[in-house]
Amino acid sequence: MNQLNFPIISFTIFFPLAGVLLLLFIRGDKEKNYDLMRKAAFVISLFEFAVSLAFPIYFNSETPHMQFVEHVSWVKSMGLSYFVGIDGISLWLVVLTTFLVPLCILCSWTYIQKYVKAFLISMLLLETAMVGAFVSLDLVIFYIFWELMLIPMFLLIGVWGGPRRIYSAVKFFLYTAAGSLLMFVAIIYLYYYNYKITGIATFNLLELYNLHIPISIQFWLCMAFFIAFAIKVPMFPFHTWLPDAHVEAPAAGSVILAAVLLKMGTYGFLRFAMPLFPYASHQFLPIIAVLAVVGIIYAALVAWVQPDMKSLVAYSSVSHLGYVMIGLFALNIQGVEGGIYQMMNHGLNTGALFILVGIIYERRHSRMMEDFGGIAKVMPIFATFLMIVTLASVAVPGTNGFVGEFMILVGVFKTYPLFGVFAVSGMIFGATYMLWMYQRVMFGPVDKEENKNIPDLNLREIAMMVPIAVLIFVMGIFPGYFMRKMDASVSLFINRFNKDYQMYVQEATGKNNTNLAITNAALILSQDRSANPDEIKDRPL
Amino acid sequence: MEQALILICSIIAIGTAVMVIFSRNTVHSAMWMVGNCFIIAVLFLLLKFQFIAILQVIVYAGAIMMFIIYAIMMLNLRVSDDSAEPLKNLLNGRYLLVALLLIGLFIIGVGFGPMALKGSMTDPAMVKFGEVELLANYIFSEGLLPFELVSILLTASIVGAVYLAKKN
Amino acid sequence: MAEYQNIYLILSAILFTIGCGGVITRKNAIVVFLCIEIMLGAVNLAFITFSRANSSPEGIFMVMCVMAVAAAEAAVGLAIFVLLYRKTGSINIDKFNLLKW
Amino acid sequence: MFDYVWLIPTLPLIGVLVNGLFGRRIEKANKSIIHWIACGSVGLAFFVTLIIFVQMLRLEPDKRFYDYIWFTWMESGEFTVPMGFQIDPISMFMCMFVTGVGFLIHIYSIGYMWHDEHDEGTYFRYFTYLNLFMLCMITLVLADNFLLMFLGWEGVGLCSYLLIAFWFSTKEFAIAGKKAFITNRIGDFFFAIGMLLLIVNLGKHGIWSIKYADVFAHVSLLSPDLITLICILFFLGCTAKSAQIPLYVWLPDAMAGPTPVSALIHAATMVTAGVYFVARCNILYTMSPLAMQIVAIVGGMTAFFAATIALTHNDIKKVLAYSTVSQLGYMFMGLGVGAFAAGLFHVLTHSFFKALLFMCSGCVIHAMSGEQDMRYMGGLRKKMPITFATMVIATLAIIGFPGFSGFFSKDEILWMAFSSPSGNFMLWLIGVLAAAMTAFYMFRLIFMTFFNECRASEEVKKHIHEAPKSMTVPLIILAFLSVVGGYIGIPKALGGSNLVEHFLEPVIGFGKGKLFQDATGTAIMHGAETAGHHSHTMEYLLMIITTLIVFGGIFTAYMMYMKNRSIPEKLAQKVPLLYRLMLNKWYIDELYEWNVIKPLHTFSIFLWKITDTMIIDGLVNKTAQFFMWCGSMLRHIQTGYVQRYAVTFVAGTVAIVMYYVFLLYI
Amino acid sequence: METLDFILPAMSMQAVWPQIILVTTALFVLLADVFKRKEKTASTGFISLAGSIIALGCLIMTWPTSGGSSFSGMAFTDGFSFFITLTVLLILIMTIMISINYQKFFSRINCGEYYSLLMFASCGMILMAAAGNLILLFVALETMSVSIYVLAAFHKDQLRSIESALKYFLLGAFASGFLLYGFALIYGATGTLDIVKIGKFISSHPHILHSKLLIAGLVMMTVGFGFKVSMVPFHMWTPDVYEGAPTVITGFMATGVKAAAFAALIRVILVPLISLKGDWTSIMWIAALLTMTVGNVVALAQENVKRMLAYSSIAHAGYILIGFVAGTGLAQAGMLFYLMAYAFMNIGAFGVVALLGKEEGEYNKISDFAGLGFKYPMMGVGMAIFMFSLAGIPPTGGFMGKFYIFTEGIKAGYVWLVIFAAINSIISIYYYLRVVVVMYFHSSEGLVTMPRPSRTTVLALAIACWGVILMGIFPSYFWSLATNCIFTLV
Repeated sequence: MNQLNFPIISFTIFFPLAGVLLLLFIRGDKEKNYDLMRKAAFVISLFEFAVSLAFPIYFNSETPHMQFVEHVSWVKSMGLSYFVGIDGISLWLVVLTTFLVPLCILCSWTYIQKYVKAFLISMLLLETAMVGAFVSLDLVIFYIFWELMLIPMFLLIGVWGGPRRIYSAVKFFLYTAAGSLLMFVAIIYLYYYNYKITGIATFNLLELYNLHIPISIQFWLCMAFFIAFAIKVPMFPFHTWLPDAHVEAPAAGSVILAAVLLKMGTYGFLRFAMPLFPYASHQFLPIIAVLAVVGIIYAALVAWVQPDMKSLVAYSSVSHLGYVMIGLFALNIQGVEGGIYQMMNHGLNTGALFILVGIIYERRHSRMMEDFGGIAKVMPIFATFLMIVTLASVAVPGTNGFVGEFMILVGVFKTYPLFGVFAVSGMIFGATYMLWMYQRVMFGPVDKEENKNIPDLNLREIAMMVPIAVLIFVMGIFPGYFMRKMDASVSLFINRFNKDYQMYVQEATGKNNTNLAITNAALILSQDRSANPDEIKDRPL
Repeated sequence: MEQALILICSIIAIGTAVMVIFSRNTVHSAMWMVGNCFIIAVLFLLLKFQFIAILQVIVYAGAIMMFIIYAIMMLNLRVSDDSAEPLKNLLNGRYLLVALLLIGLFIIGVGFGPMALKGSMTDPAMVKFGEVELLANYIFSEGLLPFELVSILLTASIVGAVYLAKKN
Repeated sequence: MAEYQNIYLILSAILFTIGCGGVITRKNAIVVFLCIEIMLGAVNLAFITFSRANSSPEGIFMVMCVMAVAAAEAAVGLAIFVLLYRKTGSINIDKFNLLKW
Repeated sequence: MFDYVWLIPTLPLIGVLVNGLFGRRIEKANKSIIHWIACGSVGLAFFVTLIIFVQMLRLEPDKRFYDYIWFTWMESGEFTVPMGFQIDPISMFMCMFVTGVGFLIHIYSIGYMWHDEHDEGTYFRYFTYLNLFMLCMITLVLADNFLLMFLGWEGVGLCSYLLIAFWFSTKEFAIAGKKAFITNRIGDFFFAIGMLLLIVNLGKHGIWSIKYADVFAHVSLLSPDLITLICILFFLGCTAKSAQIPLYVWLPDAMAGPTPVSALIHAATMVTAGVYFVARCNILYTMSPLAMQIVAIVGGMTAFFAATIALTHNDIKKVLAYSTVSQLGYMFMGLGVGAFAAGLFHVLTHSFFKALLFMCSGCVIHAMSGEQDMRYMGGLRKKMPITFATMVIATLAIIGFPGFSGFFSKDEILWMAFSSPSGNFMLWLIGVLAAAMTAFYMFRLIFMTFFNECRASEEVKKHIHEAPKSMTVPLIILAFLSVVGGYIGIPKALGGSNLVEHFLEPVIGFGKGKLFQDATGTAIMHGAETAGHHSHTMEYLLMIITTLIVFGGIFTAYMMYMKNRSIPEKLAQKVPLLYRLMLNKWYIDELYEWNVIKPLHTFSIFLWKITDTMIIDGLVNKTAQFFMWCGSMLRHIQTGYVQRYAVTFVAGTVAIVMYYVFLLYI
Repeated sequence: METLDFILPAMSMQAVWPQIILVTTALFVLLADVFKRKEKTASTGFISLAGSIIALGCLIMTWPTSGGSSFSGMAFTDGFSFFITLTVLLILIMTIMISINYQKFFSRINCGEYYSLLMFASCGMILMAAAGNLILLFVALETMSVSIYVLAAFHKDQLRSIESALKYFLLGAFASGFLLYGFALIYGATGTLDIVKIGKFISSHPHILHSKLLIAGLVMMTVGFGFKVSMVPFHMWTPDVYEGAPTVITGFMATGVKAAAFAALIRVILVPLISLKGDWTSIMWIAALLTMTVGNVVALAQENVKRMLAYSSIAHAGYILIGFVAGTGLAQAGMLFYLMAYAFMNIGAFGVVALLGKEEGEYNKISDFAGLGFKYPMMGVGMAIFMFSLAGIPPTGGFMGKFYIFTEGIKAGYVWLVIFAAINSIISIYYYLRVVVVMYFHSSEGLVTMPRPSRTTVLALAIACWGVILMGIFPSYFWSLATNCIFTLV
């Protein structure tokens, strides 16, 4: 369904690329062109945001189905198609992405002084990839955007990053790619399996949803998807790339990384891993839940003792994403909607935190908390914004963070009260580390000479913080507007999940051999070799 | 009689080949090689391929080997290095490896298995075969393309060799 | 005569292996090349045998081509050896390991 | 008919927005506009409340319920949370004094903060926070559901944090603020769990609502054990907000904030939220005798325990803070024994006199140029007559001097503690002892501050003066209320009609039996009724005993701090251990510090340095290094000797040949 | 006595027009070189370029619509050979274009021999892919090899170059021996050297499958071709030769030789000997695994770009071998696709390396690239694209190639192999990224400078870049080309 009769999604995806082309025509090696380029990129991204506002405006909350759909065959013989669409799950994530990119360009206005053109191009390229990944409904297209995201991000960290930027950038790239390549194999296997069963060559996600996958295969495929997404999220034992990447990345990079890239992981779970493999997801649920809860508490504790503001915020991301994960895996409407909402919140809040840390880093060239103290006195406006964002981050009611967290907790309590109790404890730890940071940085006497004359936020910085601050409250007070749009899609997701799961359960109990899953999978992995490969060979093109 | 001849030739062929390897003197190696070429030509003759046997002698022994010997002389490489100690190296792992290869080849059937033959060597109809005209017929019909390509190959090699060998 | 063809084949295998052995043991580039020629000779023998056995002229033609190739290789190879010798005064292949790892 | 109720929270909100967004400019232009906006908004809110209150009084008691749903706040699937305000006696009761006392304190603040010499504490910021606090508090009391209440609940905690750390340049203040927030958060953790359990378990029965009305109407669906659990969790939440054992630790430290803040937040309003909430959930609590018991015992313990600490403290505000803790303990004790109305009544009177006490102490501190240690005060009676007078009134009220407001409310609680079926003698005894101590330390405070000679430095002495009008007027009003406030709730035994109880009856409603007919509840209801049947004689007797003991406390204070001022020191030397324990607040803070925070901090560092950096990240890096190592090892296969390559080549061939040998013959 | 009556074969010259043009040009260039006036002009290069382009045009004009053969089955005129010819010609054209710049650093390159040898080699490659007969295949292979032996030694005053030629020559001739022996054994088993007839013979004589000669022949051929495609353990020459040879030639070798060798592998082993698949696949399985693992793992430890790319080319051979293991028609198409993508990206990568030079020398160390990404943005972007493509990051041809290969691998049931390939890809990302890291993340010391490249080279790199991107974004065109070509494979 495309209610606009205009390829608006494609426009949104590729408009930044057009911007890249435009930027290419500006001589990048001249200092005097820097501002022009920044302005151009900013206008482009702002326009992009404006365009993307069409999604929520024209979105039909009644239907759970994909909207603004575009479906063009891409590689017919492989069943690849350029298939994009938006539903309640991806709607806000797309808007979040387009919302944050102009802010990122703004926040690096003076921060980025070298290779400005390359930076802006990276940003716009990243935007394309991010939007693309959120709207893709074809597994390969998704994978392409998913991987494409890595490149600009890698450059952002590596070129404009801190002292250990190379290590971090490479680690980021490798770690993420490591997971996703296994997922890639799983995608292909899924395609192959679908083809074997139905005879239709397709990577169309919506069609693959209907595929009945034997439990034993599901486990392996699910595992591959899970690891890829878990790394991206990042879930507890796979998180170590994140602090490194965040600490070294420039502010804009951190913002995008935290606000959007991490969402790819959780979004991936929701869009791909769970609906495709309901039974396996369900079986993995305890593990995921435990990891999520461990992540919430563990990351919070580790965040607490970080000396570096950025790594503190980075670890807090791990903790927050733990919430999202456990919400999604509560597998009920509150949990999932809360999870999605929390994704947006986290994007907004942590993004803002990184912007703010970037602002102060730009002024003081340090992020160590011990170098600060009493900043609230010299930078009252900064202090106000940081306070607002901190509060949103620790989920004080009235801010967006609370709504998401609470919905998640409702969902989790519905399913797993015990995990819920542990998850709630994140409330305390969250407050502990965030306020600890706030107190150490903002409060106390201004005892360092170099801190005494830090200028407060300028108009540009205020301009980028105000929308965030407003949204924090708007989303905290009027979450209904946002959630209503998700309702139908999430319900569909839950219903389909439960239905499929029941089906598989019947199958499993019928066969009564769930424990043999691994053996079966091993068999399946090897069985096809004996089969005649020509069966699948010459199919008409 | 023929069998004996074949066997003797074979032994000589093996012997010369071994001597190529085990001669410390490069020139000697080359000379043994010439011998080897000759004996192979003899074997060709035993298979009733007179033309190719002659070709073997002319091209291999005559041209290529002379070329090589000329090169050896030019490079003044009389005595080779120590690597050609005949018996000392015989139990060298590398020889064992080669022996293994040979045994393996034999086991998987080279020279021992039944062969799928269209004709046999005693087939009277085939006696005539081996004549130059049949070969010529082949070369100028089916084998035209490779034949032409050989000319390109030779051109390339000459061009290359000249380039490499010429001084600036 | 049919029973003899296996002798030819065995001989060809043996010669091939001897050539092989030479290649992997001798240090002198020219001798190594000679050993390769032994291998080619062995292959020629096999071709000829099969040609006779299959009574097809392809084998013979192949042998001719191999000879041409051998000649071409000899030309290029010796040119390389000469070049090397000019450069280093040696054609001991163990002396050349600038390129490694 | 109360559709304009949204005005009450909106008015302070406007204040917040205007002052918060444009305050800096306004302040530069004309400082007084700030407080006009702030006070005006709160005053108007009070006015609106008053109108509603009066309107409500005109209604039948049964019809005094009105739920105004402004808009839907959260909705997800079947679960919706409205942004709704409930007008009923209890919320209006609270709202009245919250806005009223709040308004007075706003006015008082004008004088107090006008000449604030801390340069980081800007005027507009202060009033923004104060208005924000009003907003949150109003939301808390007016909310028609648990979650919205929780918004206010956390909001006031936040404001408390902001205001405690108002003078953030002093590190201790900032830390105190943080401590307050985190302690509150710990309480909220339990509170949230309770709330979530309630939601989910009601949800199992198809009730996807956490509106009070819905919850209370269907509470009988839940198992008693669950209710007990929920109640205890809620109460744990309340212990943080209302500074009860074990989470009271933040309140004394909270005195770091400006004194009006202490008056408003840490005495009059915010800390009473817990009491309000338990009273609001009386239906839940009455279903769980165990929870009630716990509330009562914790309340009693706190009342006593805090009083002991207050005995030795020298900081004027800390003494008041501990007295607050103690008084809150009273309230909970009252609630715990089923005297919800009495508890709320004490909330009301306490708000008057405690606000007054703090404001007076604020005047004193103001006069003493910021000095808070009573050892350096004294003799202020002459110089600050109004302050002195009002402070004495407040003191008399807090110690329960007959005729003052505290007397009636406290007495009611003590009586219920004694007579109600869930109460007992021990509770009463604890209460009475605490009352005695209260009398002692309050008069110690009065004596040390206002009597004898002035011990301040000459420099300070010069500046001692009576507070400006904007400060004294609220004092006088509150003093008046402290006296007469109690008369609306004179117990029946003393010939009164206990208006408070009557007013609150529809909500504290098991008497009506309308909302609630559970067996447990009925039992308690009966108990409460039987309590009523205790003889008045007994009540009089206990009243007299209490009063006498209070007099004893005053007398002891007089002896020790007026007559013979060496006694305290001697006493301290005699029982040094006890003295030190009390002086150091029983080392509770240190206990928390060393047993909870430090180990956790160490553990966190362990997690970071060892688990995260060494093990998890180490594993990642080791994997990468492993491949690198493999690479650097394997590359050495490439020796550069062409012959070795040929050997490998042959070896590969042999391997393949051998594979076929294997395949064909074995 | 029979008379000699030549039955001239049905010579559809369609099969050989490009080759004829190439050879003619080569000879012309040799002549032109003699009469060249000025030493410095790049006339020879441009003449060869013109010739190659004409050859390409000719090829496209003679686009085959169906499978067929000419010269009595000696050369195929099917889509398969068309595709490989196309690839090889593109490689040749790009190589020549890059050489025109490269000769700034190595004036020796600017001679007729160089270009004529390039064209002879290409001619050999093309005929290798088109060969319908093992004789032609062998001669073509040797034509290619001999030319490349010389080209590898083209920096004849550099010992490294000569050493690489020596190694390549000795091992190459050695491997030819094995290959030839394999041919002989196949010939013995089937009685013919004609590929089609071999296939027919095998299918009409099922018992031949048990012929040990056939198996022995297969083994030897595998070894021989394995050498050319640098399959582990026959890969040892690759890094050394790639490192020592002139950079442009390395690019040519890494792509052209590989394409031709894989084409021959498909032609000779996969098509006629498909019935023997069961046995050899497990060997190839292991070989593919080893090939990519060794290639990738050792590449991690390399400091020299060329050497690193050499190992990477080994690794890529491993990936392509998955298609070989899978063996289906689509897998072969995947291999073709991959070869073309690989040609673009590898020529591009080596082309970029060749841009950096000084008088009679090159900058080969990865560290030499420090900071060049921003110093020379176009070059940097190009190199980054090639690197990402080699690493298989979308949207590049490298990714799509992997995608097809992996898909076919999985379809054929080799899930584990594909998983290992994926793991290998992860490893490979590291060293490809290293180049990008060095280019963009390190600051340039200003030591390495890039002279302004000539237009042709820029054009070549642009073509390569476009090829890589185009194959990534619009793969369907190339893909259908490859599949069509495979389905006309006789």
